[in-house]
Amino acid sequence: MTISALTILVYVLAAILILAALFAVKQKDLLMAVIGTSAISVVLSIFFYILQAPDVALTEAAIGVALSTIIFVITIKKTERYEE
Amino acid sequence: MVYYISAILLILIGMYAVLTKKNIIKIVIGLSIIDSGINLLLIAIGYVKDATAPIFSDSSLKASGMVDPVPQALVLTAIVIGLGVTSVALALVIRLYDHHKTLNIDKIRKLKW
Amino acid sequence: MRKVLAVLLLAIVGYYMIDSFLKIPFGENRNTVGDYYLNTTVKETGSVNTVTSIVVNYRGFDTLGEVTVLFLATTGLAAILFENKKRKRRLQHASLIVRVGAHLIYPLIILLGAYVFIHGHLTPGGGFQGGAIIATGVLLMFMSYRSFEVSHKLLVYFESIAGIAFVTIGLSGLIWGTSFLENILPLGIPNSLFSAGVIPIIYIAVGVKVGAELTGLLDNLLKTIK
Amino acid sequence: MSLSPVHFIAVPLLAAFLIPIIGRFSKEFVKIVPGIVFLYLSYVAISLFPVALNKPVVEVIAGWKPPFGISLYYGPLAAFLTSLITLMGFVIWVYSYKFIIREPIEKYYMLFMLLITGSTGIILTGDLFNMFVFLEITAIAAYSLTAFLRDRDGAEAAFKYLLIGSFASAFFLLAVMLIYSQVGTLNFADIADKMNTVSYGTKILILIFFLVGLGIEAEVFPLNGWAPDAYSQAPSPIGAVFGGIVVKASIYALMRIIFLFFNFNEVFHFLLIIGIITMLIAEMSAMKQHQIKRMLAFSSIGQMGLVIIAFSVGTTDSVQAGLFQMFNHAVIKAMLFFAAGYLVFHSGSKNISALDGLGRDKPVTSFFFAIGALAIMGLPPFSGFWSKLYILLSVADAGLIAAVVLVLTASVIEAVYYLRVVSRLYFNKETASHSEVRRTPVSGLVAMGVLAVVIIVVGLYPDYLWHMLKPAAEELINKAAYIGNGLLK
Repeated sequence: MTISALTILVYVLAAILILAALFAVKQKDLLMAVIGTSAISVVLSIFFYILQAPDVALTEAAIGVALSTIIFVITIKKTERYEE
Repeated sequence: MVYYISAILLILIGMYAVLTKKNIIKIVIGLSIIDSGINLLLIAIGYVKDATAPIFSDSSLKASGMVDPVPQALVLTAIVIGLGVTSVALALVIRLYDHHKTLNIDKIRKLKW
Repeated sequence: MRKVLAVLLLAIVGYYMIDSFLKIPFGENRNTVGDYYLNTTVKETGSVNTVTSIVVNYRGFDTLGEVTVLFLATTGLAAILFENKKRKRRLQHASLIVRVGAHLIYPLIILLGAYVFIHGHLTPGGGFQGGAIIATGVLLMFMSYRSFEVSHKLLVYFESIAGIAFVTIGLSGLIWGTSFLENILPLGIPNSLFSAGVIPIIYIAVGVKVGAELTGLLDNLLKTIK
Repeated sequence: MSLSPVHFIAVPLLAAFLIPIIGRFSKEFVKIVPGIVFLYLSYVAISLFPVALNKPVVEVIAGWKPPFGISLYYGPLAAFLTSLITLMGFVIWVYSYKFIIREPIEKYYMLFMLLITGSTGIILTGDLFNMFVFLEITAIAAYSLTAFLRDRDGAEAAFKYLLIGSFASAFFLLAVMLIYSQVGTLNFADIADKMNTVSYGTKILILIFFLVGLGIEAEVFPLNGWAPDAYSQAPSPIGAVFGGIVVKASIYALMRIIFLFFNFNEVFHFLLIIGIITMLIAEMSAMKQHQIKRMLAFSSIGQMGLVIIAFSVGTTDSVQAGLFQMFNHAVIKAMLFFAAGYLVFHSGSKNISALDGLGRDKPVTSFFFAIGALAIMGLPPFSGFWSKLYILLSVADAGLIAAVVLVLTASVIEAVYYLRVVSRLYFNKETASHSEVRRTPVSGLVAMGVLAVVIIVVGLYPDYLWHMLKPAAEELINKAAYIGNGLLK
């Protein structure tokens, strides 16, 4: 199997995805954790594009990256920012 | 294959967060990570190698060389449903914070399981 | 203790998931109902975007349910956060550059959203994506102008009328056709804007509804007192 | 426009979307809308009933033939359950009419209507993913209504429910995904037709995912931790909806999937054991409760265990008995929640100990509670007696004597804790001062009265209903007929 640039990109993105998920779970600062989930959505969106699902990629970008993150941020603003 | 593995890892990380974290916002974050993992898994199942997106924007495209469109339609629905659940969950978080002034589930949980 | 238990449980779940899902061959064409849709979408629905034709037409009932879920989420959120007194949003004034920039971009974002849902049957995207884009546009204005308000009355009307339109289109299929949500309009020429029968109309209704709902949801959240 | 099963979904959705506009003009009219809707749907249900008994109606949506489009399967079983749900919906609406006085009333009725519509959808749909969508509609409405009173415990109960519910929907979706990857279709009949090509190991995994995903809503042990809190913190009419409607829909979904997709002998013992454990643990927990609504919730779980036992025997008689028990439980438990709602309201406390002597102060409400309690225990003149008897007979017929003994034991426990409450109502001296002599509103009394009449009439003439359930039970068991009808062959 020849290794193409795309394959390398996918592996790098997968690593970023898992790291972002771990970051989101481990981070004590909730705002940073939410940025972690937002990063997950960005990577997923790229994945969906690579997997030939542009409709889903667009949805994930609009809903996962933007709206869902914003709702989290507003909630954190209405409550508290740091995990004990 | 890497898609399957990363999707399953996402689901497991999300479940780990839901099961062990004390902070309720963290738990909701965990739920949304589970959702993401499931969506990725479903899209990966529908993928066909060297196929194109299921849109006939060009007359040269053939139906036989396209990825399965059904999982994409399902994921579209699942993403929106996930947003709905997340927003209700966060509304509950705000309500809980109102009453308890804390996000720590140990201090909140008076009701027995 | 709790962590050990969780890891143990997840190890079991993970083992079985990997065991079962890795057996599914990746990137292979398996005979599914998807093939049927791919082969017939242009002929039967007039939509060149197969995902759209599935979402709105073949599995349109799911979409009606999905719109309902979002409707429920907004209603539920409003019920949970219901306060007798509404406060103003308490955000800081954004800087001049942000305000001017937002004002310039805002109409463009709304336009993009509308474009995305009107062209749902031709290009990637559709009602949900378009509606979400519109909501982000409004959010931008919320954040840059403290006094920017969207009329609550207007949102309610948009949301309700779009929802009623969706169900009415469905019922008209039952009246003039044979079944709920059936296409009753001519299919037109594929790949042109006025084609695909009721698909664009439904997607416009969905786009307006989702846009209004998400805007209302954000407005509600932002106005909740701390 | 002729009547068709799709009205069960389309009409309430139309009404729910209309409510915000109506609410701008008249708040009073909003309260009447759900009543009109349920009255109309009851009419649809009753007129379609004979049609479904004759031949199952397969209603295609958007004009696509079954494996490709979504279709609704309206057979005898669905006809029975939708009639039950819409009629119960109407009665619960009557009760809510004066009970819910807290703003936002408009939103309450929207959520209430959609909660019931979601359950109807679960029962009608013939498509796996569509069922997921309806499950989510039901779930989100249920979370919001649990927290509707916006008090501390309500928000906690709702959050707990949401957590467990999200896990459930994740597992359900995983199961849907596995099935789709194996057989490439989402239509129930089509999946059932192709299920024998799936390997044994994968089948087991799918079964486990479904059991986790649906068992949570169906309150199967050990996934029912959310139920007592949600039942007791939600407004009383919603408790009745949970116990009378939502759980029934979930049990239906679980049973439909198990009967259709799996070779029944493989899961028979497993289900029976789950049913027995669920029943025994729930009844024992109910003994220990101090709050009346929590007690009712545990009793509800116990009854569901009984229904699962009946289904797991898998003969026509036992399934028929299980359906009969579902009907009785829906009616009786709704009545108990109605009565408990006003008893709690009058005594000013959720505790059982505060009910002392209420039988003299509030004779009518207490009387209804007593009828409900006697009926659910399975005492002769009431409807609950017959379904329990039929279940015991059918289980004994299958030679499961141990199960019979355990069901009887559970019944004794049940009798003890219900009689304890009834005796407190009538024979204890009044300790707390519930001096505020407010009357139970007419709408509440009418709702309870109607249910009491149903309980007594069915108790006196059980045969009529019993015979009506036979085709429904046969539909659930006969897999080949479902596949044939479902694919329009």
